[in-house]
Amino acid sequence: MNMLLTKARSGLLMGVAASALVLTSVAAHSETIRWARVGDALTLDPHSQNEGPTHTLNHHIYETLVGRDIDGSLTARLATEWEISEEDDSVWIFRIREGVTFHDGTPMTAEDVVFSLDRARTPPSGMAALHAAVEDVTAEDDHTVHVRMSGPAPLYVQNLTNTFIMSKAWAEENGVEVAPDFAAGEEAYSVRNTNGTGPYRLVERDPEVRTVLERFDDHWDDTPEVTEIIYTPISEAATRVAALLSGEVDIVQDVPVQDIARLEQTDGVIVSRGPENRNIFFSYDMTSDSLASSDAEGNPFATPEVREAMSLAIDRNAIRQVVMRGESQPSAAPLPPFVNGWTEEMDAFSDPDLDRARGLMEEAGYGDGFTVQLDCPNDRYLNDEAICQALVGMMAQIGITVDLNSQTRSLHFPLIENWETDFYLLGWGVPTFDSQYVFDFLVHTREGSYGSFNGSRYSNPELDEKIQALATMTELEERDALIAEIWEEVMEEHIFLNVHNQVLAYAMRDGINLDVHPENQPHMTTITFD
Amino acid sequence: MPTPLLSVRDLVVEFPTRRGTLRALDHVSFDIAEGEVLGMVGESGAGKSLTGAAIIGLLEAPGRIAGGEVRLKGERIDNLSPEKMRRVRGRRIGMVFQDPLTSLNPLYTVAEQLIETIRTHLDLSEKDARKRAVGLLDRVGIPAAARRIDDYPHHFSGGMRQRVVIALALAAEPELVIADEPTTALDVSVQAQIIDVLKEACIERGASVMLITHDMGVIAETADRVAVLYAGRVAEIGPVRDVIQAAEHPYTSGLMGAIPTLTQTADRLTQIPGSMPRLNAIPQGCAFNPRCKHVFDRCRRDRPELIARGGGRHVACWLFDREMEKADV
Amino acid sequence: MTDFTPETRPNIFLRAWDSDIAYSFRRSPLAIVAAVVSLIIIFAAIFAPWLAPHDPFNPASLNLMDGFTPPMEPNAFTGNVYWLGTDDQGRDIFSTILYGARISLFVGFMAVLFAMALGITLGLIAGYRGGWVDSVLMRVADVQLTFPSILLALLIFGVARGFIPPAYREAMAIWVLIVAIGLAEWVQYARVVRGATMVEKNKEYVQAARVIGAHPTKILVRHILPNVMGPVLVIATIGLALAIIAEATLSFLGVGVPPTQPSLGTLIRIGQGFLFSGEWWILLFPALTLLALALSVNLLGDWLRDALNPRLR
Amino acid sequence: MLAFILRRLVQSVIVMLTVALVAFALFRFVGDPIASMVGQETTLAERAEIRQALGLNDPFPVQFWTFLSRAVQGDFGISYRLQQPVMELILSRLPATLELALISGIMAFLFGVGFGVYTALRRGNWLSGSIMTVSLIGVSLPTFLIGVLLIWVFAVELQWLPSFGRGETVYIGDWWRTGLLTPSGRASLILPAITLGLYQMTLIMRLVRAEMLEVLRTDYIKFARARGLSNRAVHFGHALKNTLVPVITITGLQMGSIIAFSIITETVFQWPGVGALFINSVRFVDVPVMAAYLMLIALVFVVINLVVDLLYYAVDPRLRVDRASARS
Repeated sequence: MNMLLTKARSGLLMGVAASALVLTSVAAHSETIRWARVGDALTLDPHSQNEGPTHTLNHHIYETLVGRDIDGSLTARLATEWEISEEDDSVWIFRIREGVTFHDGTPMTAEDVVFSLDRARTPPSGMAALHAAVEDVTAEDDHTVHVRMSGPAPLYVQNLTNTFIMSKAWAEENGVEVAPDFAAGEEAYSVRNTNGTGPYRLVERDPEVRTVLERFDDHWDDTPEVTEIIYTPISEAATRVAALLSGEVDIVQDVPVQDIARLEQTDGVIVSRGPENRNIFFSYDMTSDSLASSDAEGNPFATPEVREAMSLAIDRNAIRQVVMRGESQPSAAPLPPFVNGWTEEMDAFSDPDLDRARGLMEEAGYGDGFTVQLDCPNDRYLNDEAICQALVGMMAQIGITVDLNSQTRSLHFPLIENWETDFYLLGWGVPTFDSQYVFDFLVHTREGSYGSFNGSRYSNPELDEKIQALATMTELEERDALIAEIWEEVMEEHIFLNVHNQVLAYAMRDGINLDVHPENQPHMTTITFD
Repeated sequence: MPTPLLSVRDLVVEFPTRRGTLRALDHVSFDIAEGEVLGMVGESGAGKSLTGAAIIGLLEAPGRIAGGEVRLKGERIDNLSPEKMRRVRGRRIGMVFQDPLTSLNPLYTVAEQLIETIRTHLDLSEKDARKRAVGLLDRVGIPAAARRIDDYPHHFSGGMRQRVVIALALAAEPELVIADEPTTALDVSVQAQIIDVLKEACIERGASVMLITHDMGVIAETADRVAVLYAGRVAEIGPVRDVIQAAEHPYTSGLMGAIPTLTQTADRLTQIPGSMPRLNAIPQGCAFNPRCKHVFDRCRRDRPELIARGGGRHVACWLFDREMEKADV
Repeated sequence: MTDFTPETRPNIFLRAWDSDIAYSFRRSPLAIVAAVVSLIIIFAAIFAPWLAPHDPFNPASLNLMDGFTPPMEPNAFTGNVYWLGTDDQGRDIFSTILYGARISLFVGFMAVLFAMALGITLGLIAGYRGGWVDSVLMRVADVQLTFPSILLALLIFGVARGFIPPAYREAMAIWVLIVAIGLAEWVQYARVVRGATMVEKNKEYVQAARVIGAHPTKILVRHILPNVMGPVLVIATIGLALAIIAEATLSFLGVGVPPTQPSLGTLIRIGQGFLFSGEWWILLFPALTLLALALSVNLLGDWLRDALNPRLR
Repeated sequence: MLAFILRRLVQSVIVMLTVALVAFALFRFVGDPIASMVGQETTLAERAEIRQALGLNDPFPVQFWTFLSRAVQGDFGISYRLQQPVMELILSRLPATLELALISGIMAFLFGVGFGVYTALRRGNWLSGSIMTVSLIGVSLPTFLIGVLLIWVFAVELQWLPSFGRGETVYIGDWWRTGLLTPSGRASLILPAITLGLYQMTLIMRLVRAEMLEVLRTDYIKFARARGLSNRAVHFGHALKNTLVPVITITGLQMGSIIAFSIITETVFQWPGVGALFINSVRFVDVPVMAAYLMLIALVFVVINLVVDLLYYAVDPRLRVDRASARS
């Protein structure tokens, strides 16, 4: 039994065509795409991990009921129509596409959808949180599925863009009826083997080395131009860019911002860029009596004047200009423009006003400044460490001496989770494209499933009530008004010191057309060649 | 007079250093006849070993021969190309070093080292070379040679190792063997045996020996003639018996005085005051003049050449310059 | 011991100048160049606060808009000119190199001192005591020698992070580095010292001192230590270069000094990101400085090794 | 001999246990694996549940015992990150690292010995002086920078060699995947092998030179010359062989640092070996992989030590009689 590859072999046998040789020049209309990004998908199991790169790769093998288009709107994939039941506003009805087959040739039915949604919402599935409000899922007929929610859930369909549909029979056959468990102690079959309905079939899977996909000819949708995908993670930024420059890969997904301009000027390389659904902000402990890492009397961050002074001291345009090399969208609002609830005026910010900021510091009783530690990840967001460094300089202008503690993500995020940081950097994407997602995790008081990334310890029962109300409101206009109300309060309080929205850039061989996907999930099916 | 086997004439060896050039051997001349054992004595630093090294062409850098010549059977060997000189070493001149413990490569068996040497110089098959090697070991008195030949050096005692070294020096039937203090590092109990082995093995093969030592006792028992070196110069040279019994050079007599013999009592042990000058501080004139009891003006001015005294004796001392005597009187 | 010092003691400098070491030094142009280069860098590092035109470690003095200024060209926004340009934070590269070299050298020197102190102590103990103490210590040294030093440093760093409260981490980072690098390098010293101790302890004068009842520590320090200073010095020289490079490597692996106070290694790690983007000066100048420093220290070590080895003179 | 090997094995077990204990104790400080394992939507309660299920809340001795009792059966658990059995993961990556380490080790040894011998025999000439100085560059720049510079020159500017990966690989037997049998595999190996081997080469070269100079001054070399042996025989038959005895030991022990530096080389060149696996695991706090990797390192140490000792034994006849006195 060969666990490593899905390919048969004996004795001494050639591996599949490797990342082609440097020396061979690439034909302009090659249909193979060699695609590199910083990290690999963690697993090929469709429900195990709720993580960007994992979803991105899986989107080529598996499909979801609804998809997310480049402009953020929903598209029909395996569901052709979806609506809230007229009889019961807590039931979602999905019409399942007919004539869809899995890669093993079996047809996809409502049974498979029910099975997949159940699997996705059952721990240890990583997707469970997105389906927490689901009561049960039933197949009404071969191509209709009902999802009953615990109450009205007008936005539930937004949560489905990364929930993949798998074959029930295949899962049962291979003993993967539930998502793989970290603690299980053995590998699940679905981690390195797949059976989806997607446009590509898995040919070879060597985690963190290379993954090869080939076009699935019985796919229901338009035939994509790309016939083969060779996916290679390259963790070092310089090496990744070098691989593109030397012609060893065709598309590089995680392009360091400083290299964008240079790549654009390079013959044979083009860069495609666009806004990402992710904003970067600082936040701080607003409620503790004193700060662990500060010499200040009391908690300066609890003083509104200090928070305002900080927002006046940060020079977002300079960060964009220098740190991000122009590749970001400075904004005061902690949510990307794609998201429901975003308004232009939230985004607006004034130029830094150091005099006023110093005045406010004086007013707050911190005229002589104070020291505090800033916790920052150094391997999570675009130039995260450099952004923090820049902030250190800007805060120094108003007397705040910031000690920078930058470290790897696995050390950084627990600080927020455990309330061990006074001042931190965080990036937040909004996969549901709705403000409620931001409120739930970042604004609501930490309790139950709420507020897990609320590192500011902000707690406002009045606001909490409003946030909870959002979940079940079906009247969209009313709901939007409430969202605006909440935002006004949040912005007023300066809970977040937002920096910018990230801009994504994909660099590729000239002749390839690929647009940036706001969730950083490029689909090779959308590639066209000149 | 027949051509001597080895003839050294006016040999000068110099070491350039940052404080000027040091002359370690200064016009050293002597001969060794065929079948003869020449003893070479002197204090450490007098240039005994250096003479040996210069003859065999193994002066260590930056030392170099700066003058004079060395002839082996009338043929100059001091200016041979390195490759030609290499073929002289081992083949025509064998060498035995002081310390048998470090003279043998610890990583090779005795057989390997012997056969390697034999086959370097003689056109023999591996098998014949081995046979010869066993014979050699047997000859130098190693019991059960055929068996022990495959042992490593560390399996042998010091005395045994020196026998192996002698066998190695004799492996290619050299005409001359230079033995540089072959017994100094050994137990007193085996010293005499080693000297016997060396002498007998050489005589048997008709090889001449240049025996370097500071031990006059060994010289007295072994050598035919003796050369006394002082500060890189030959002080006196002559038949052993004559030199020992009637040393002419004041240094030699001092040196002889340092040998205790049965007939001498302790109070007659004469010590030479002072010590040999360092090479960078050799006085003008006779090198021995600051220590000499008989020193006079000329000794401080001119360097004495070797003066023939008849009976094969030579001495470098103004006391024996007849003209001088006349002039001075 | 002092009885043997020569009666003549005129000018100590004259005697030093006349010594064999000094002579061999004067005769080696490479050693002279290396010494001059290292001295310049060390001097510049020590006096960085006075020599550097800017204080790159003071965030308040930085203007982000000065970032990415090419060498000797005015900045597009601010018009400021910097000799060697600026980095991504608007720090003057020249000043940052001086300050960075200061940190690198500090880490290097302290790590070497730490390794030296540990290695010499353990080596003396192992060599002098012998027996099981020796066996255990040398076994540990064996393990240490094979266990990859970077890995060790990485783990020590991880542990320290766990033990040190977050508020002190930034300040402690440099000391953790020193301990981590030092711990990885002590074995060499221990081996040399142990060997020498085993030889020396049986010599008559040490035995004599022991008989008079001199305290072992005194014997070790007065009699044995001076004999091993030569080789120890050689190891230390090369160890210094090694420590500076190790610090750079750890920085690449994401552990090291905070980026607001970069060492040479951190500067190179940062500059490496700009290799393809055209800002060559951010990488080039720190890398050249590190190369010059490490190379000249290594060359000095080489020369010292040959000069102190009497048999090679 | 048997007693020696037995003693060594016992020592090895102790070393492995110590490494396991130390390594395991250290992991608790590397970070929180849960943060990397779950999505941002996961609630705190769910995180706590996973932590409990993974046994991360157990007392340290319990965790260690569980780890150890499984490890002796070759079961290192499942990678938190890649959800594959750790043993299988490491075995699949090991050939890449071993090939890289082996090739760069051989390169370092050959060039190191060659240059070392040359510079020792030609002490003072300009070429050996240059070799000595230039080789120092290998230890005067951090490995990662050398790697990146090599990529820049040979992959991007000249386009002679690949910048990343192993190229085409073929299987030998069931699991050994080699890049040595394909042209692209060999081409891919060159830059990483140089990067990894440069440092070792410099060390070996200096060691060989120093040892050779010592050996050339010994009596047995003088005596070998006096016997009229050719320079070739003296230099290579006698001097080199004696030089190599200590060199082999130290080179062998240095294999450990080859593996350590392979962490960096593999990261720079995206070489799919255990070093890159380890670094990724550290970033992700993938404790099972980290533990297994360190055990592997310890095992490599133990094996290398044993091999070096045996080699020493084979090369130096003196040890065959009396090991104890020779090991000072």
